[in-house]
Amino acid sequence: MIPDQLQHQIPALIVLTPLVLGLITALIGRRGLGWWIAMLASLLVFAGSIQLLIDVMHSGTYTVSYLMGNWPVPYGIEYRIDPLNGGVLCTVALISAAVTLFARRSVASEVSRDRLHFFYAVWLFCQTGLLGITITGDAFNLYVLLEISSLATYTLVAMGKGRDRRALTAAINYLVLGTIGASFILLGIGFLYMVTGTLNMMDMAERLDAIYITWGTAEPQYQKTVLTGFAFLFVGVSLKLALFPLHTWLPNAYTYAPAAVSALLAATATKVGAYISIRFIYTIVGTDAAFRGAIPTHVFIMVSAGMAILLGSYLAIKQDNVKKILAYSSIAQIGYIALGFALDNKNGLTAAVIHIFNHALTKGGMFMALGVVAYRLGNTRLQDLRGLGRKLPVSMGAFTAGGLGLIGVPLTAGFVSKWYLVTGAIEAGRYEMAAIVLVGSLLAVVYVWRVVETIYFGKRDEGAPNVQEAPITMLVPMLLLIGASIYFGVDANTTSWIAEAAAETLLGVQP
Amino acid sequence: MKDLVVLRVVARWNIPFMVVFGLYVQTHGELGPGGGFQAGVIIAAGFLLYGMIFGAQELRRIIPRWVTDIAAACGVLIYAGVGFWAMGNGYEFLDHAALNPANPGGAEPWGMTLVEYGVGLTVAAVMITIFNEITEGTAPEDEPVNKDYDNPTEMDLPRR
Amino acid sequence: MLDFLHDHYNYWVTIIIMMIGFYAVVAKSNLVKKAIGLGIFQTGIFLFYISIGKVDGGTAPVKVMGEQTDVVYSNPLPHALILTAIVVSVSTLAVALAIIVNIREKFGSIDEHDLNHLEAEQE
Amino acid sequence: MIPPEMAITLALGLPILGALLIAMSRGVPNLRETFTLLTAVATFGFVASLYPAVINGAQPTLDLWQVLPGVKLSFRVEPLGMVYALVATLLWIPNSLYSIGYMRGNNEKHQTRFYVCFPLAIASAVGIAFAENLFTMFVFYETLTLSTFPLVTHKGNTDAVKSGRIYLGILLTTSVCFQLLALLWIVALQHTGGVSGLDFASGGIFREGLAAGAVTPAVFGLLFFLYIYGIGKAALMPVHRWLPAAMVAPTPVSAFLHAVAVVKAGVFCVIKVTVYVFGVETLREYGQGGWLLYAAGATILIASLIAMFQDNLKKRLAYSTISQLSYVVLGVALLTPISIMAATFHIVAHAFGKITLFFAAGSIYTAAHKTQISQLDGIGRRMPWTMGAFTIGTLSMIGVPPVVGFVSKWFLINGVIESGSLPGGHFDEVFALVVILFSTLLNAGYFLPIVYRAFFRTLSDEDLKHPHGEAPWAIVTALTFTATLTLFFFFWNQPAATLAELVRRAVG
Repeated sequence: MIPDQLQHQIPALIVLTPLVLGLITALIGRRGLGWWIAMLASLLVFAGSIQLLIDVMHSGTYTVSYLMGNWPVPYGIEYRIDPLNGGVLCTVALISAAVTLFARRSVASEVSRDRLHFFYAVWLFCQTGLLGITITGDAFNLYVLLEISSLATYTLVAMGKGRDRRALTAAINYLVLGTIGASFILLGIGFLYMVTGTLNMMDMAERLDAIYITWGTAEPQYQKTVLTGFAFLFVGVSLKLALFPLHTWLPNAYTYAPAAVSALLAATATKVGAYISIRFIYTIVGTDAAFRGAIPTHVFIMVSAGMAILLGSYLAIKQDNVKKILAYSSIAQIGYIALGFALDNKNGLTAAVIHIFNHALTKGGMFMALGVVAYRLGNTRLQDLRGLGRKLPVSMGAFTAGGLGLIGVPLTAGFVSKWYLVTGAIEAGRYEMAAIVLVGSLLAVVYVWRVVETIYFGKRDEGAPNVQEAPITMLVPMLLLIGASIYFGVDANTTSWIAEAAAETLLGVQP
Repeated sequence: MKDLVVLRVVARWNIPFMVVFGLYVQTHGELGPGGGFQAGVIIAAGFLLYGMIFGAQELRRIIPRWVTDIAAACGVLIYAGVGFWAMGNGYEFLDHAALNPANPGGAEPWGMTLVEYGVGLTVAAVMITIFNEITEGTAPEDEPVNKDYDNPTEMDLPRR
Repeated sequence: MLDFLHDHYNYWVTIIIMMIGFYAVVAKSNLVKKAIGLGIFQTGIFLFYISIGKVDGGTAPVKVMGEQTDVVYSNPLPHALILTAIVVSVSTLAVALAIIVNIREKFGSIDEHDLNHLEAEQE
Repeated sequence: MIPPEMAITLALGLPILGALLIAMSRGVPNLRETFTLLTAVATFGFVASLYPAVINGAQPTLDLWQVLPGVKLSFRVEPLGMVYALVATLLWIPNSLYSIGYMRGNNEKHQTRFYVCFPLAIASAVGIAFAENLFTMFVFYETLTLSTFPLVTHKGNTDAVKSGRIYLGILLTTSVCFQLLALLWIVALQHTGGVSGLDFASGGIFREGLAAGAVTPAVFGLLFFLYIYGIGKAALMPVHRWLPAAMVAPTPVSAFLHAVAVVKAGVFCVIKVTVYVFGVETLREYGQGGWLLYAAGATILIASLIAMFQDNLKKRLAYSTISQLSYVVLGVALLTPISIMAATFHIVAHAFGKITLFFAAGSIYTAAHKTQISQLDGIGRRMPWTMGAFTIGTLSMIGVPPVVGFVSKWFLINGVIESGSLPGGHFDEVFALVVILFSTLLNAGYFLPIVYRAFFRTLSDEDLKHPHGEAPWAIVTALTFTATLTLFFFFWNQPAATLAELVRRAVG
């Protein structure tokens, strides 16, 4: 179907397409062309990433590798795809495509006309970065792409200034914390490079394994260096991932960004952060050093994750802006992902990987539903949503369905994640974490139901503006994501197949 | 600042040398120390010096914003173009052997040179763009860019 | 003890510079100063990278012409990496400044205390 | 004859299809209500068509699809599930008729939403009844909660919303925190060989695991505890609060969902997990029934005492339901084949009686707009059909002979006598007997005064100024039908008795 030649180039093309088309957008994107180019890029990338994931899953070794410039492995930059990043890649590409379709009307109402081409150029750079982080097999390349995506993100968040000037302060806060996080990652990579002399992730992992053998005997200082590097890396990534208590940048950034940006960020940016965490802990440093070295990192992660789940949900309950409710809910959901990979068993990891995907679908769709509200009402305060269930039946229905997914009602994608997560927690003997996850879903009931009650049982104010359902280009991607989040709850075979394959590769179990 | 004759004269003398030195670093870059990034910064520094002395408006007159926009994008496109050329010919992205299949080793400097020119162009253009972004609308064009430190504005005062 | 300090002086310098930058980020309320602090913070890391590329007795990694075969070169890779990191750092600074300029336009201040105050009023 | 797989598919799918048709025919009430009735009759027909196969010992199965690797959405029709499915779908027919009369008589709003949610709840109930494994049961358990939520909050006012919160809060909390936890624990045990699988199996799934030491008796007991309280719909105290709260719903909802579908789903699940997951023998062997006996006994007595002091008719019925449900749980706790049979039979008996009582309450509300017991003086003369039916229902609740309630109590007492080796010895049996007998007195104590008021007191002056007759014909027909069933079933309870007997064999 696809020529072999082209198929071979897909890993490079996935990153290059949005990059080059982004530049072209910046050049000729005026006159409304920007969106069309962005849409084209997103669709191409999506098609490519699906093809790539299929290649990976059927490759036998579960890996596809691409050498940039044909430089041999430890010297050049390698793009290396296994089930883990193949899955995350597809998630990012799917969400990007859907949100780009959504963005057209939504962004046009929030960003001034003469900046639109700039918006879509940055939008594509953001995608470049996120896709690149996911796909690359080179630690330093990862840092660079992380910064590309972060810089694009800061700019995108700041573009919410047209609607609310607080977007700017949110953006600068995010920038300061994000840069510190990225610097920590850079420093951590430096330490690992110092020990291993390589930047290729697989090569680094192999050399570290060799070094670990000498631990405690010949050169104990390696241990300290590796652990220091890992500590820097982990803290840096946790900032990007918004793992509690390093989440403070997130609520405002999500709340005041343009609706489409919130949807994209909530669904992809933190997920990619989770991916980096998993990659560094499991593939590179190894759980022996990370969890059972000098520092029991997994205990820290579990405590953080537990706090994130409980406090994130609690704070979500207290908010009056629905976007902020979802933002705090994201913090809680990140807790689930972090908990999954801290459990260090197959079910836990599967839960983390599958929740990256499932939560991206759910939260992306819900932020889109709020985008419709913002598009029609101009804001997303809870009190203004009263009685909207009759005015915007489709969007609010989608929001409710997404809310059920957040709670983890059976036959939604969220339930599948929880299924694996709690099973993993019980298998690991962490009954308290299992309990926290379940209590977390109850707190989710409270904050979701608060909105649902307002939507369906509230009375619209006298003289409130008459609103009607959003245009079709906004509804289709929203329904697509919410529909997918239900579909993958009803039939989770594909997602769990990929996630389990990812978990097995990470744990070194032969499939 | 353009009324300060010393600055003006020194700048006028320096700027051509800076640009030429930038070009030297650029052309020398593929095998020795140097390359597109350094060259781009040096060349841009020449223009920025001009902008600082004669005002941002003046800089934008000689290099309009659309020029830097296009230059920045073109630079990256040159870079990517070299890569795509290799891809189109069945090589990996940026495999310079594609430029001269008969002698892959010999093609390396050619590829690097092309790529470095792209980098240089982009870096220079982006540096100027950043300067433009920051100065635009903040400093009225007829006032000097520097502050009057004897009469600090509210912004300059130290905070409690 | 002195040996320990001396042998690892590059780390000490790195740490000191990073902490100076970090202090500015945390303690200064002026956003431009915060941005400068970030720059200093990152510079510390750049120095760290460059220092780990140094090989004892190595020369600059430029190919020595002639017959010599026992030349020890310093590792050029960290320099190349840091070049990229500097670009990133400059871009970050540029984005930060652009946002700060916008903040100044919209809020009329770039002081964090003022901004918090203004935001609380808007609530 | 319809192939069994097809019948199961239709029994599940038809209500959903019906809901779609009802939703599409909004604005045309007659068409909408025709669809409702047709769906009800047809669904019952398909469920009933499975009956011959089941009593002949067959257990038709249907695998829908695999949701997760190793976790299937699948169905198996066994006698216990058949009992529940038959009761639920049979009573849906009079209830639909009744709903039409009630909703029209009271000019309720959002009638389409009401008629759409009803069949969805029925589909969930059938799903629970036929579930082949714990996962399927949990899924439909939750969909039942969610599909009934709009029914409970139907009025949409502050009261309804508040009650809706309690309803959803308690049912979700228990099911997520306890039932889901236990379910996932069992899944985790499955990986280590602690249980033989998620499918319901005769004698339970823990036998080998316990024998091999892969599960400790403590974990086994804990899981049983989690399951019993995780099934909040069984309204075992202290997780019963949702039931009185849900009485804010329109009466057809209370009648059907809170006398039949939802609460019976709860006790049905309790019986099902006891018999097919934990295993009666296994539970007895490891001495896990004792606490449940006391919990159920306490619930019966406390709920009856509370019911005595309720003036609101529906509230009194609600507390009576809580107490009656615990008879079923008590039957389970006795852990003998005959007591399980009694529990199964009581699901049927109580459903017929209680739905009649609720119908009567709604009938009084529709015709006389009265909700309090103290207002009912002399109403029996104005509404003889309603109050006659009410009396029959009352007798069934108390367990007086010519009514079906007597039969289940009879079996229950038999069960107590048969269970010679309860963990705590004789004291437990004496306690169970005392509870049954004393609660019978209490039942009489809070029901008979209503009957007395209705028939033997005279109308107040205030009432004489507001003359009214019987409720609309649809309501009267429905409640007469169920009252007749309650009476009739005492003499001819062949289907239920046969199925209950099959359940008894599965246990023993």
